[in-house]
Amino acid sequence: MTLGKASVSGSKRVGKPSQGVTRENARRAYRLMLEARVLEEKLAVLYRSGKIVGGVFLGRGQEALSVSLGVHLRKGDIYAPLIRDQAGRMAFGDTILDTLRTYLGSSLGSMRGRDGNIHRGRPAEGYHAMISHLGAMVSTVCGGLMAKRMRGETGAVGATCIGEGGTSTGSFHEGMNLAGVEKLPIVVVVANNQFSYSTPNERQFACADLLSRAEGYGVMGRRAVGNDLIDCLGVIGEAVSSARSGEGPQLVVADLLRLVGHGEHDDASYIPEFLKMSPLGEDCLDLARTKMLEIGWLSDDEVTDWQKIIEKEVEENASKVLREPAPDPSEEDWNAFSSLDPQQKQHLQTGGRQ
Amino acid sequence: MTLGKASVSGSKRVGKPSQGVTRENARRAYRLMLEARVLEEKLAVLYRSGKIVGGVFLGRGQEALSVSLGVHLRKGDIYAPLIRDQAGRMAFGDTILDTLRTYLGSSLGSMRGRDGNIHRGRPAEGYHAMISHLGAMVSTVCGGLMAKRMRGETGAVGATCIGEGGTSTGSFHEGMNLAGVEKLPIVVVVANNQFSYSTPNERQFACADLLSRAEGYGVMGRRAVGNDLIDCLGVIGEAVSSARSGEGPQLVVADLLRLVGHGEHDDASYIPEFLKMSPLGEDCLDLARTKMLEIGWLSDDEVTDWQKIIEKEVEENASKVLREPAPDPSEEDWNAFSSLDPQQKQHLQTGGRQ
Amino acid sequence: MSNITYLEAIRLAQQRVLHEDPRVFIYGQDIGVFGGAFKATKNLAKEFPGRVLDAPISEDAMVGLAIGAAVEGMRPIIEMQFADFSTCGFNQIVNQAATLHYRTGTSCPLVIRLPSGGTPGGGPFHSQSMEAIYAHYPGLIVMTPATVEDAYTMLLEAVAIDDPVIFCEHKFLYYHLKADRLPETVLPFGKARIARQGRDVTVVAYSAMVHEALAAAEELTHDGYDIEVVDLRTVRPIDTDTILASVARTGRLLVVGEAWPWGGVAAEVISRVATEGFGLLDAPPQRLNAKETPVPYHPALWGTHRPTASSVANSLRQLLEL
Amino acid sequence: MSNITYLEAIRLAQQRVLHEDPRVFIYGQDIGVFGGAFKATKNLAKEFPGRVLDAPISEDAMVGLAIGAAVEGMRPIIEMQFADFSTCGFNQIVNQAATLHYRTGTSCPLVIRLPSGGTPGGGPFHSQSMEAIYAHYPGLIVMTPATVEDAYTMLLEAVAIDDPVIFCEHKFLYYHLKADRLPETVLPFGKARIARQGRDVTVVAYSAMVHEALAAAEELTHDGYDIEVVDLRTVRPIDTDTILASVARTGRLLVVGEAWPWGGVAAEVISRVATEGFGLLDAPPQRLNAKETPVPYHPALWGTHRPTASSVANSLRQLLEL
Ligand SMILES: Cc1ncc(C[n+]2csc(CCOP(=O)(O)OP(=O)(O)O)c2C)c(N)n1
Ligand SMILES: Cc1ncc(C[n+]2csc(CCOP(=O)(O)OP(=O)(O)O)c2C)c(N)n1
Ligand SMILES: [Mg+2]
Ligand SMILES: [Mg+2]
Repeated sequence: MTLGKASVSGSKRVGKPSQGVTRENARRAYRLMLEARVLEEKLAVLYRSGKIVGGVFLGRGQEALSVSLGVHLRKGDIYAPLIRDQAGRMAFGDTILDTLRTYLGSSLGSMRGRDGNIHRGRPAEGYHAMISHLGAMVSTVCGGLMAKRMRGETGAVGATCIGEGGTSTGSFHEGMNLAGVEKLPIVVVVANNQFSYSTPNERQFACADLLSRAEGYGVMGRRAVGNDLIDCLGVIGEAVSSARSGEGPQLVVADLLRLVGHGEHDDASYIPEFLKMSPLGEDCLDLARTKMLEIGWLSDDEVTDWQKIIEKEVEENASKVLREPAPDPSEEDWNAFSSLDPQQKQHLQTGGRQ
Repeated sequence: MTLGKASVSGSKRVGKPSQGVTRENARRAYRLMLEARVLEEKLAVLYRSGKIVGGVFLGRGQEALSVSLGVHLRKGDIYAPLIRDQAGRMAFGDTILDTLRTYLGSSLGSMRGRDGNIHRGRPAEGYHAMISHLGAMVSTVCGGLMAKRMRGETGAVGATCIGEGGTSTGSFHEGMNLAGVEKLPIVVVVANNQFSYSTPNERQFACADLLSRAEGYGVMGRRAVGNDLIDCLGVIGEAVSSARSGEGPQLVVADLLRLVGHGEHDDASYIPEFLKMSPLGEDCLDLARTKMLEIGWLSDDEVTDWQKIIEKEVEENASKVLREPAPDPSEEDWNAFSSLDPQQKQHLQTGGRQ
Repeated sequence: MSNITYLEAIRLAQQRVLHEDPRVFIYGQDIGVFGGAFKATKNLAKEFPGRVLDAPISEDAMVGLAIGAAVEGMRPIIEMQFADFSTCGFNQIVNQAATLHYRTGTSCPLVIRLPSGGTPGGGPFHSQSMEAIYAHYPGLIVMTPATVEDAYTMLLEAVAIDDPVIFCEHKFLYYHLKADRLPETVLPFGKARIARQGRDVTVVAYSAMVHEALAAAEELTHDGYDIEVVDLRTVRPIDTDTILASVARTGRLLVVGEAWPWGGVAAEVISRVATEGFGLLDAPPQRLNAKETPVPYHPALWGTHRPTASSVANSLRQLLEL
Repeated sequence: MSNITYLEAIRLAQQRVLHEDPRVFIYGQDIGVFGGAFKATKNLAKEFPGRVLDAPISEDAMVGLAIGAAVEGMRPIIEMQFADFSTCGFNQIVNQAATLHYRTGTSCPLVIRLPSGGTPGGGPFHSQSMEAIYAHYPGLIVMTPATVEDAYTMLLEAVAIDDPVIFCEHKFLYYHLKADRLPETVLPFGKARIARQGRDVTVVAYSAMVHEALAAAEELTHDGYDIEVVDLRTVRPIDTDTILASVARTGRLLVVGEAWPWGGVAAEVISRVATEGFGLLDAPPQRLNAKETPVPYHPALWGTHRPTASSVANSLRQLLEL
């Protein structure tokens, strides 16, 4: 077992086991991974049965990496998860209920049917709701951290995830560079799952190692084994505490594989068999369970119990949400503006007078 | 004297004197630098006397770096110079006449008064006309190279320059990354003159060395001494021949100082004295002359002669252009479209019917 | 051939230009072996090796690349994965592609394909209609085909034109529309089409809204009205002559657009008719657009956000009473 | 105080909000010690340490940063060095800032200052007027002050508003306009101003074009005409009521905009008046806009490209004959 086996490029090299990994942490993380997995399986079923429209985008195979960022964050931090972060979201306080509500468009969900699926958050609580345009959330998190700094609030970090494909966007670059210039306590985790949609890495970037970009941004870089929960917890734990203690932006790059299509409409047939059979293709949930059973942090019975409890919770929430009201177009406040008084709002509508 | 003293990051390290530097090359380069310098001094005068409106943006102090790229290019190559590349432009075939015409808005210039100053080029001849938005030309050059590759044309390279400030743009990043992915024969020269307009490097990027970005793009990186003509000729010569011989994209980073304001309206008082007094602040023309006199590649008389000839040529061209017709608004083809027939063109105008 | 979808027409047009014109290549995310998010390039990478290429997620660089290639004489087609992501290539489109010919005299023949418009569950970032944004810029041609036939012929035309063309293809029409065969003859470039003849009101529409307008017109036959529907086909240029001739016959005008109202196609059309055909109007011209919020995710909200046959019919009834 | 320029009014407004509201900070290229490309933040970095910050050349990240800070309760002001460069931050503006409140219920109070419009020798990339592009998007407020007084009070207002505001300040007015003192009272948000009363034609204008319209109106007094000039002040929202009331008095409408015509402010205003005030018009409404090319560099071309007092006067004469 490699506790906190972090390969650090840049100024610092860390060898000792990380404080980021504790029995509690790991157990909590594992349970959240299970929760995400079971919930996402339900989402897939709801999609296939036509209850969810548009699309369903799952994080299967990426739960260990995702959750490891989430569990190291706390209230007051800022978190902008991306596509494959169901597990991290749950760790940051998102719920089975609100996930289902958002996917199903319930008017009681945080997005009230206005936005859906992974475009979900509660920005006022530090939980940013991603826009689709990849890379855009890096600088948004930076802005939140600037605000905290200006108000003299210390100790908070900001965090976001992105796929390796998203690193090709100008937005990602500008955000990373700005984070470096402003020396912000941000942790950016790159989930290199070898494909962006169907596009393999050789059509996405030409560097041997995405981690080599850390130096160019003047930020600390760390590598994690993307499907190894204990490694991820350790490495990301260090990154988060580095950021928290004022050492500036942190980039974590982790290799892994998504064990599912880009969305549920996609059979991912472009992922070659040999990759699936490689260590990258090992399911992080299986890996984590085996390891944690081995060191006695988990028992088989517990896993079975948790699985049952979670399945029940997911089913109950799903049937509840399926009965919840859809948003009513005639009740909808068809107005994009904020706190202007109603007369001003009326005034703002182009066609509202017709 | 350091012939071809190139510090190469990445896979290759080159120690031997470069073929890029020859007596002929260096003499041609020096003369072009002088031409650029004298011409730009005239532009400044024309600006101060109100003959040029808008702005004048000079490359004083950056001629060595700029010209070194230009002289290594040949017909059939693609070149997208940026703000401070008067010298490189002349090397690529731009003329004193067309520079003056463009700055003065003559209807006989290549831009016909429609665009001005540094926004000058003849794209059909491989000489791209920069748009102001920094970073944008990297991918445009890539596109030209893709076209050549698809047509089976080999041996051509593409080249562009950018300031260190421009490397913060998303556009630069996307262009560099794409160049890496497509393994294009492009040479990108970063002129790190320590300031972007008034902004010092510590507010522009956080890395210790911009050259460290080469690895992240999977491209070869080289460093040049930005105000040392012989060094620049050597290093850029190598970069260009690497690109030409199929070794993929090349990044050259050179430190230097601009010895003038961002534009002629700017007194550059934000550049601290100590920097001006440092080796960075040495005038590349002086340095080149001293070195070349030393090794006998140039004589004092020649320099005096050239200076005189150039001054005369610049003056003659200036008085000629000052008498040339301004564009006539009533003759102007107020139409942004290309080769559509006149009736279609008319058709395309929103307000043309009024 | 039979049962050719709007999507397949786009694929076939691309196949044809790749076949006939060695200057054509296609660049876009996932368009290679995968055939594109919507399969508009299915099998083309195999049929035309090296000419249908997967791009990195770099819309700005994709457009920049197309510009550079166009300058060198190629005819690139850029596929944006969704129209909404073209905002990330916006600068290159409006400041480099659109200005190149006027500034330098060199033309910039490229096509940017924008899978546009709303679908159920698409939400704010996979549903946008950006034609008005691009049409604002001199130097850009903006096409908005509404039929399988036009999807095919106009894409051929787009590739043939020496200027940058923004090709707004509607995702909702991809599978919904079918045709038996592809056309041999084509309306001239920039010409609008009378999609339905009528004498009581002129409805001007484009893209998916043509079909909502046609359905509304059908509905109004039950009320005894005879509605004319004009399909703009291209929104820059706009074929003002055809619109004016129609309004001259009907005296009444409703313009329908799926995009937001402020400065949209509807505003532009009404402005032209009011300016140039004021005397032809028997009643105030009207417009019907999307509601003024981001495009909502839930199908129930989305169905109200965009104009539909029934809201077009309502607008028509109101207009007929003015 | 005396001889306060439009530019100085902007500086003073920023000074005031920095002073009064700890949530305000300014982020933009060269705005720190240097005081900005146009000196709109001169001395502010010194007076408010850590709150007036030089940004890297990263428009996308600058806007993203502002959004994140706004979500956290701050009131950021972003200075674009020129409006033209905001295209590089376009995606964050229209897809993140503009949608945030509708999507999430969290407001996004930020101000993006766009030094806009043409000046002699500015050329295609330092002259653009982008108000119509931003106004197309629900969720953005777009201000276009035409006077020193408005530059001051509207910027205060922009900072106070809970929504993203695109503040289009006109570079040509920076030094040209002067006022003796700054106003104490303000027109309500979104209200247009009758800049000149008249009975023969209503000219609707905004930003620099208000002054061309006023000069044209003055010129037409020699022909015995009495021209009313309405200054829109904000272009989203548009104060349709004030426009309609004016047209009700004059019966004739000319709308003048410095931007391109297709889908511009003029198109939007004419569309509203035709739709809602058709019966008030005694003649076809008209518009006058920039010519449909990039903004040319040479002053002679530029002077013809944009509407001027004399071309406005010409349009007025034509309109008076209709
Ligand atoms: C700017 C932008 N362009 C295109 C897309 C469409 N798109 C959505 S996900 C995706 C692939 C993302 O790949 P990656 O970043 O590696 O994340 P992964 O899906 O592998 O987790 C693409 C191209 C987008 N969301 N944003
Ligand atoms: C995208 C973009 N934003 C802002 C500007 C305005 N601008 C013009 S030059 C300049 C500074 C450029 O600095 P650098 O790239 O270092 O080049 P240098 O002027 O030092 O040669 C800026 C900010 C621009 N041209 N493009
Ligand atoms: Mg990926
Ligand atoms: Mg610089």
